[in-house]
Amino acid sequence: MTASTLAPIQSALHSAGPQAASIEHLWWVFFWICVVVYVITIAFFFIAAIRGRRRAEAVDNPAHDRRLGIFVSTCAAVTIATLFGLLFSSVATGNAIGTFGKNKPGQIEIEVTGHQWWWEVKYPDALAPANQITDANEIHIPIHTPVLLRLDTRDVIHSLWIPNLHGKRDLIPGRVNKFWIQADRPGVYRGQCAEFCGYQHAHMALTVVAESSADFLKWKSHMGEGAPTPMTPAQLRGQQVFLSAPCAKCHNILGLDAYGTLGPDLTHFRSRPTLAAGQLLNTRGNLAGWIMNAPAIKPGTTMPPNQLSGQEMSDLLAYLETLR
Amino acid sequence: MTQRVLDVAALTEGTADSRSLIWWGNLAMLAIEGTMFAMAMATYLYLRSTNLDWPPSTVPKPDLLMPTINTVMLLLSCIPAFIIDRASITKNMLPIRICQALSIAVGLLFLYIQYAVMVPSLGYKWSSHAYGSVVWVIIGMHTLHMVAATGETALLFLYSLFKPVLKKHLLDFRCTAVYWYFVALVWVPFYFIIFIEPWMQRKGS
Amino acid sequence: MVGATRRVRVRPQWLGGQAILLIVLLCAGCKAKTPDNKTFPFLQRYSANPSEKTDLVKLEGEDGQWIMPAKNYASTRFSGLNQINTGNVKNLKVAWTFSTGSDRGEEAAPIVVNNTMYIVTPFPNTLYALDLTQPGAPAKWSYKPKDMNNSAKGVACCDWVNRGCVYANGKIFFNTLDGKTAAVNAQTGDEVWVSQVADINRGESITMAPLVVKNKVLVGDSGGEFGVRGSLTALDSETGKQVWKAYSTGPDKDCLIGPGFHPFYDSDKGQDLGVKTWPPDAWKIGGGTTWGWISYDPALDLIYYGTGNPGPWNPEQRPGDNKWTCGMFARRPDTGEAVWAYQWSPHDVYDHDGINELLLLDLPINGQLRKVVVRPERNGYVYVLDRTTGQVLSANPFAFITSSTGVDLKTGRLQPVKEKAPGVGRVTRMICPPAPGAKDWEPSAYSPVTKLLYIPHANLCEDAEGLSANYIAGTPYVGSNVKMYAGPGGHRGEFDAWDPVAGKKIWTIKENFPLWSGTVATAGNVVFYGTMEGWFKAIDARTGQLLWQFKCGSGIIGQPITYQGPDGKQYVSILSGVGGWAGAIVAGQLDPHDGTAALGFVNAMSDLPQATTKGGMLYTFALP
Amino acid sequence: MTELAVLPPDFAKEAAIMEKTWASKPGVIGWLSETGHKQIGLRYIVTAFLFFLAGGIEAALMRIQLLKPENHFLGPDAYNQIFTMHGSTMMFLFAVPIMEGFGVYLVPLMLGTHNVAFPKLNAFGYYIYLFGGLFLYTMFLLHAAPQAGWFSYVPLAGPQYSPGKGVDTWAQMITFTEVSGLVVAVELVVTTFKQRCPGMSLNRIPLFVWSMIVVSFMIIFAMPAVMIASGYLSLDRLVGTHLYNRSEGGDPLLYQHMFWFFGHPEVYIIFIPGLGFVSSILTAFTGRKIYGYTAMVSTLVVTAFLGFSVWVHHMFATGLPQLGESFFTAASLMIVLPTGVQIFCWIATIWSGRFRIATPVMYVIGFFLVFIVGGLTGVMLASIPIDWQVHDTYFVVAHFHYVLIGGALFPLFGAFHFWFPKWTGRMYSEVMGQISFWLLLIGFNVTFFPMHVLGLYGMPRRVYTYQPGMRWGNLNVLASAGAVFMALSVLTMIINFLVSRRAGRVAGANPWNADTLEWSLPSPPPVYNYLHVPTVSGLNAVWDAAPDQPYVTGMRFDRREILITRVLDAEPDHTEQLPGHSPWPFVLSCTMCIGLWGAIFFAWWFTIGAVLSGIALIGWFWPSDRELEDHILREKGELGGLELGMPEPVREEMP
Amino acid sequence: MKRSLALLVILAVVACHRERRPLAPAAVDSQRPNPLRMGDLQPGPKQLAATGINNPYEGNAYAISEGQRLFAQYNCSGCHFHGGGGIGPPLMDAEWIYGSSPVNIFTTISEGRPNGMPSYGGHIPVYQIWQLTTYVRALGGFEPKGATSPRSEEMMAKRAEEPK
Repeated sequence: MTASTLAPIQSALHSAGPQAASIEHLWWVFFWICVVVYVITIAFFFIAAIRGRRRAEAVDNPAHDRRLGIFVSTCAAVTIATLFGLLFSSVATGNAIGTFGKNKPGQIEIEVTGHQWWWEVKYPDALAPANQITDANEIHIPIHTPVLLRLDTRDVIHSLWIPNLHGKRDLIPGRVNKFWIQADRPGVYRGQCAEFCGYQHAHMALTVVAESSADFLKWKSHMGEGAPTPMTPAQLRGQQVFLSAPCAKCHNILGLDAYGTLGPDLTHFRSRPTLAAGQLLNTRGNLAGWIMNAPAIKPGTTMPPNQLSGQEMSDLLAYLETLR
Repeated sequence: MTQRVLDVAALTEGTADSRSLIWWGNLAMLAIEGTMFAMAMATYLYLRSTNLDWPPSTVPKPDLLMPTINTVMLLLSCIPAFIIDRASITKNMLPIRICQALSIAVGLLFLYIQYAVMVPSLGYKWSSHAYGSVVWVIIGMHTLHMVAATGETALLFLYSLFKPVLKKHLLDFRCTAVYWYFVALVWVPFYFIIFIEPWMQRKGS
Repeated sequence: MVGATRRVRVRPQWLGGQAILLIVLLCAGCKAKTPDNKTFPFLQRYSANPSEKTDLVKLEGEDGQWIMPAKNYASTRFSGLNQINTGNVKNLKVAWTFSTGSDRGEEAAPIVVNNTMYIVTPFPNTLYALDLTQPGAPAKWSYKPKDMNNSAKGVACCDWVNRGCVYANGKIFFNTLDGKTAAVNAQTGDEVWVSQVADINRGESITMAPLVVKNKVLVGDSGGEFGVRGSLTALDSETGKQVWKAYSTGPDKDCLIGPGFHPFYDSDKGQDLGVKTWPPDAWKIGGGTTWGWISYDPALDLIYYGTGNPGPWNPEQRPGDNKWTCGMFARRPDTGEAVWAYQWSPHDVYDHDGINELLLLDLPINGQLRKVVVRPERNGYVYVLDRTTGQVLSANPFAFITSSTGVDLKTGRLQPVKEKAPGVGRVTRMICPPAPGAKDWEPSAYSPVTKLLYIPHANLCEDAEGLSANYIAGTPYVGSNVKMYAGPGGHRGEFDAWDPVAGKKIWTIKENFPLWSGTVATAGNVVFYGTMEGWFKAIDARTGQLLWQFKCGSGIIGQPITYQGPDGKQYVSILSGVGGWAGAIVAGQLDPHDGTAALGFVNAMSDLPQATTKGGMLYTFALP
Repeated sequence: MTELAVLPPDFAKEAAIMEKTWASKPGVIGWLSETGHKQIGLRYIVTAFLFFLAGGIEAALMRIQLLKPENHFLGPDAYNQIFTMHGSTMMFLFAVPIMEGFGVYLVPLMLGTHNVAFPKLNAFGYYIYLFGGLFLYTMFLLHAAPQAGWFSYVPLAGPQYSPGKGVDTWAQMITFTEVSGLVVAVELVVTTFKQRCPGMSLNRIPLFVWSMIVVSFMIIFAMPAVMIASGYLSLDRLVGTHLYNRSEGGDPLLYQHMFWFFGHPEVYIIFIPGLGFVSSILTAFTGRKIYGYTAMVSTLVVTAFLGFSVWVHHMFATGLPQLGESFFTAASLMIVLPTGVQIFCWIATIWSGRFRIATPVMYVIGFFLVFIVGGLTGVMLASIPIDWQVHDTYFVVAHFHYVLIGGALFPLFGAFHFWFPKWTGRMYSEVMGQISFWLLLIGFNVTFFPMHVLGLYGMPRRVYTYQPGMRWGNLNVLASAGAVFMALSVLTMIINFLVSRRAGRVAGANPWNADTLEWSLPSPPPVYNYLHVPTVSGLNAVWDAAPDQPYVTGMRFDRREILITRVLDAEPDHTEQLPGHSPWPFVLSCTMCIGLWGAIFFAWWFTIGAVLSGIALIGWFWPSDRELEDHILREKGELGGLELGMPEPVREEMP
Repeated sequence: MKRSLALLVILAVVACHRERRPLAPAAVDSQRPNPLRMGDLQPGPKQLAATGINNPYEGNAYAISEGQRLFAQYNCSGCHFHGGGGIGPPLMDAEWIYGSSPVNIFTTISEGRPNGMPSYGGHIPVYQIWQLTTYVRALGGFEPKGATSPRSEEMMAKRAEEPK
């Protein structure tokens, strides 16, 4: 029923790109230093406690305090040194990540727009706007290529987080945040909204498909094509159902008289692995259930329940099957 | 066994000067309110920095005459406040009463000019844009303080007319005077924000 | 769509036969003084090419008649009549009036042909023929288009207006709001044919006055706020059948762009720019409607018309130049083939429809007489283009502009101010000119006597914010919140006299309300226009001095005309009846509490209901 | 210094007069007119603890919901309300007020004075806090709870995305609790600076009092920020201002800046009193003064200063300019240093002290084990790149629970046990105390340690559910299991206290042989605290007291007279009379409720409430005739000291 | 005591209704009501209104907010703007061409009206029409003020000096 089996790894400790890798590296540096600090401090504490337990009388004289003073100042000095070390490594990593991607060739620009509760993904083309590609809840990127994400939102603050590739960056109304990612290993990575954004904050996921440049270009040119013309009578009837039912009020299908902008673009949506922003596997059964009564699956969603007869539903599904 | 004691019977009871509790409480309250005004100021500066068009180009250049008169008048009202402050130490009631009456008059006149002349001619409301919001918030906050300062002075004035004036009341006079300084001085930066800035080179144009 | 006609006899008691009428008409025609063409050299261009001098060309040149809203193919709105002049205009009196029975905006120009005046009312677009030979000009007949679709009112962005009818070949042609073009027998009021051109279920409607060129009725559509795909249709004037249809967006073959297409600027050259300059499929709902004015140059055999705004208003949904919206085409009237095109505002972000009137003049530019087209454009510039090539010769601002810094004459491109572009989720303030532009559809006039262009226009600015627009066929597709208000100075209207050669303003009259009425210039050196309070004014064409004014029953947003009556006297007519986009607050009884109402115009017009009330009435004036 | 040849007289008569002077009044009105600091302090503590239990129940509900993936126990609507209530309750209705309660209760005792500086204000603060909390919970029960999270980010909390009255309620609750926090801060500052007993110069102030001073100053400068932030939110929601509306020129980030300018110091406001508890407990249980008193005090002050310069590290993911961010990283890292120095000083103290073990100390051990983990994860969060990964994930949830539970709750529970005998006069059950400690320690770590891993494995916070196959299931089960232990721990502690309050061993004045002044009083302390204002001659007042430590005489017993001393050296300066019972604080808080709650529904209620509050304030300040006469007589010098048969004291300067 | 309890119950009922958030409306949870009579005049004795269906979301803050969203997304605002009208009539004044009762407004949205109002019935779900109805009623000032929000995250449409 759910996207369990296909759910890819979503973890900050399984980096697949240079940024996530350097953060992961930094994290382990911090982790081990902190472990050492913790162990030493607690050891001091327990040694002190055991010594204190054994004492019959508290020691409180200037000479003793001077020795304690040496202990405390040494510890403080070591702390300062450690902190400076950490600060340096952190700032160095931050700078490396921050300047990443600038002046590198082969950049790709993607606009990611947050909606309650799904992601709109656009591949704009400033020179030839006709080549713009619109997708939803998945980002395809070629590997070894810096990708510039422009993050914007249509409603509340969201936060894009693909832990295997990078940390998170907020999508804030009225300001477009720029954000570089890069994948070095082909694969499918899961991302999720990380800023509380309302009822379905829990179900606002997306997948990142990192693939070779050739595959990416193939995908891109496929996405640029309009939806295929329906062939069978059922598909044709389904197309009519799509146009006359509420569907076309919100959804866009290239090549069809449906230009809705409220919901995800459906031109090739059957090629996406999941439905409902990562909540459901993109299977025919799930799709039928989703169309029938989306709010029951995802309370608060803007996708309304639809009252379709069995025939209409099967026709519609037959048509939607073609949108690959 | 002997017991040593510290006898304090000779100490005075109560004081009208800065050693008293109320004086300190008053200062702490001013610190809090000063922080709030600072936050309002910070809001203004922050929004100024994030807006390309500030004040919005639809904001008319305000009329300066009455607001300036009002501001100068408010600043001058620190003089009676100062006289109240000083005269309270010696409990010289005549100047206190005169200056209190003066302060009340200035307070009421300031509020009148503010709301009968200045606010109606602003040309925007709190709901017009964020600039309007922040200006109205500032004016509103200051008005609350002005009302409080005037009301407090009026209350003390009336009270002292009918009831005996004690040391604790002298302290109240002084604290009110300090509060008056605060309310008057805190208006100055806001005067510059609201009335002078739109006349300067606008951001974004 | 030709159906049975239904003639409505307004005066069943009418006794005289048609023959009598004809005689009277002929006599009147004889009496009519035709102006001496030598006085007005620009009119001689037709004589230069006598083969082109069709019946219509002859008629449009006659100053006693007024056969098309723009007066002539060159759209000068200049009448050679000079009975009414600066000296006697102060004596002007109402000669007769006629109620249209409509309470919506009267934007139409009456036309006068053969001693009959024809007026089209707003929806339901009744056509009245008024007999000018009778005292008080009683109605001869009226024609009510059948099966008018009431729902069309739901797709008319800016009141249910109609901008007039046109006469040709014994027929009156006009468009109806629900997307039809009707041809009616000018004599009898019998329906000749009705042709469905636009589909309201796609948000299309028609408000413009058609133009007949070489037996083709040119019809443009409205609906730039409804995500329509704009087009210009040529119908056969005899049958109503479509001859050609040129879309404003889409592939070259839909735009009738072929090998004969030679735009002047490089940015307009290339294949299928109507597709490539749009995001995928966006051109299909991209606007570029053609609801404005068409001009025709018989010598060059080119028609000129402008295209409207790209849809939606929110520019972020349509990156690219959005060709061929907010521009103009020069086309061959026979085939519709495009000869050149130019975009006033590539990637328009303010709804600056490029549909205003195009005045075809021959002007000395840099000492050389050139065939130009003069266009006071919504974006605030008076353009002078070479009408043979499409080259911009000059573009000078006639209004207060913050949205652009000028027009680069090298590339022909408008230089927009980035900070003033409205974005989604951000209110941009002080955008001047606003959505209706420095000057909307209300046409200007050119007097060859004074060599000045008379531009009625608005002085407004706006705050605007983009919103993401959702397309549902038949519903608005705008994506913008707008609030307009008066521009610098606080007055909302201006009437300018403009020297198109020097490119500068000669004088200006300030008006309280935006000017939404057209204007007419006469050889008597009088210029007429109306205001939204209802004042109909006569101005000295040279000095701008107010010579005479009359307060009409309702605000004026119509187009004045002047003609010679059968009695040989010069008359001036104007339809009063407030409405349109600017007057929607009165016509639609809108609520001024909502500043964004009527696309933001209500914010600027909240005091209009106190200044005028609605009701359509035709006023005709004459000297006593 | 006069040496009296005889033992002090029997003070029974004076005590009786004092009892009468300071006594609470009977009846409901008497209860509502109460202005005694111990009463009010206890009310704070009990009320805050009840809110803590409510917050705990909410936490338990969340843990049940997260027990398994795609659970349908709570829907998103209920879950969002509950986690918002949990966070708001714990931060605003529990953590800060309970620390303030301790401050109100203990500070005057530790300073050797009779009451706080402004007793009526103190009572007012309590009612306004109580009403704020009750209002929030009333609305919760009416299904109108806020559901935008405890930090209510706009625009989600704005008028468009949070319809209904929930967020208005939240914002108003903030105003109420912050007003309460501010008045407590003001009176604690003034009390500490002006009412210390003679001899308690600045360098002899107990560390707990220092921590409360530092906290009070932080409150004075931090809480106005959140009041402004929530006030703007209210205005945006109620009257249509645009302060956070990006399209009209406002900025959602403005809210975040102002909220965190308060929000980060808030964390220190919560755990700095905890540090004070630790110092108090460790002093008692090591039998020596805290090593490095000056260092301890100065690090507290430094922490307070640094606390105001790190707010941006809550906003690293918003995409601010890099250079600025680096500064905040540095500041956030450097804040570790003062806290670290304190920890080292404590270790040094234990090292050289005679370390005794009892439940309070166990909690201090728990504090060390837990809080240091929180501090170190805080170091990680200060690093921008790491923060990008773990911000707003369960890692952060784990981090701040380690900091707040470790830094505040463990010391607080220690403090409960430590001062329990002082409040009740009886000892708690040591066995039960130990059991509840171990349950808490184990339960806490089982609950929250896995959350670190969950965060790193990609689980964002505030999700009402998660999907199977995300590898989060088992760890969530573990976390939920740990919550059971924590619940049991709190239950054990409550039972322990309820039973021991009646049946515990009688404790005596100073069961721990602790050092601060309150331990010189009987348990529980009399209503007037000190019959004679004491004097001190060292940092550890009780330990350093001479057998014949002087006390202050010459003050009145029949009036609520207190001794005002000088700020630095605590020399006696003058005396002042404190007001007694007054119903006006209660009345004023009621009128403020009318104004501020009413404003949520109808703007004019604000004006009505303001006018009523003005009337209440006049009533508040209007002196009674008796008070007036008293003053007049005293000023004329006609009212002498009471003739109580005391030996005629001689004025003597303090050494 | 009893009185305060009763007060609390009333409060609860009022507030609960305002704050109810039907996040998952059942697919068939509301039916389309019969249209109301458009005029007041009836031949013969007056019959009672036939419809038994009331607006399920009357006074509900969430429904008003959802209605506001839908009002923009289904392009109602394209004609009616923020209630001031334009292509369609204003929705914030006292004049209601086709009646202002919830069922009237529901019918207007669902069945359309002859002068240009499109019929949304069948194109959008019934519960959304009710949400729109509630929002439109709020624009007209018929819904309790406590349930409506004073602004959205967009340009302020209303002028502050006007209470509407």
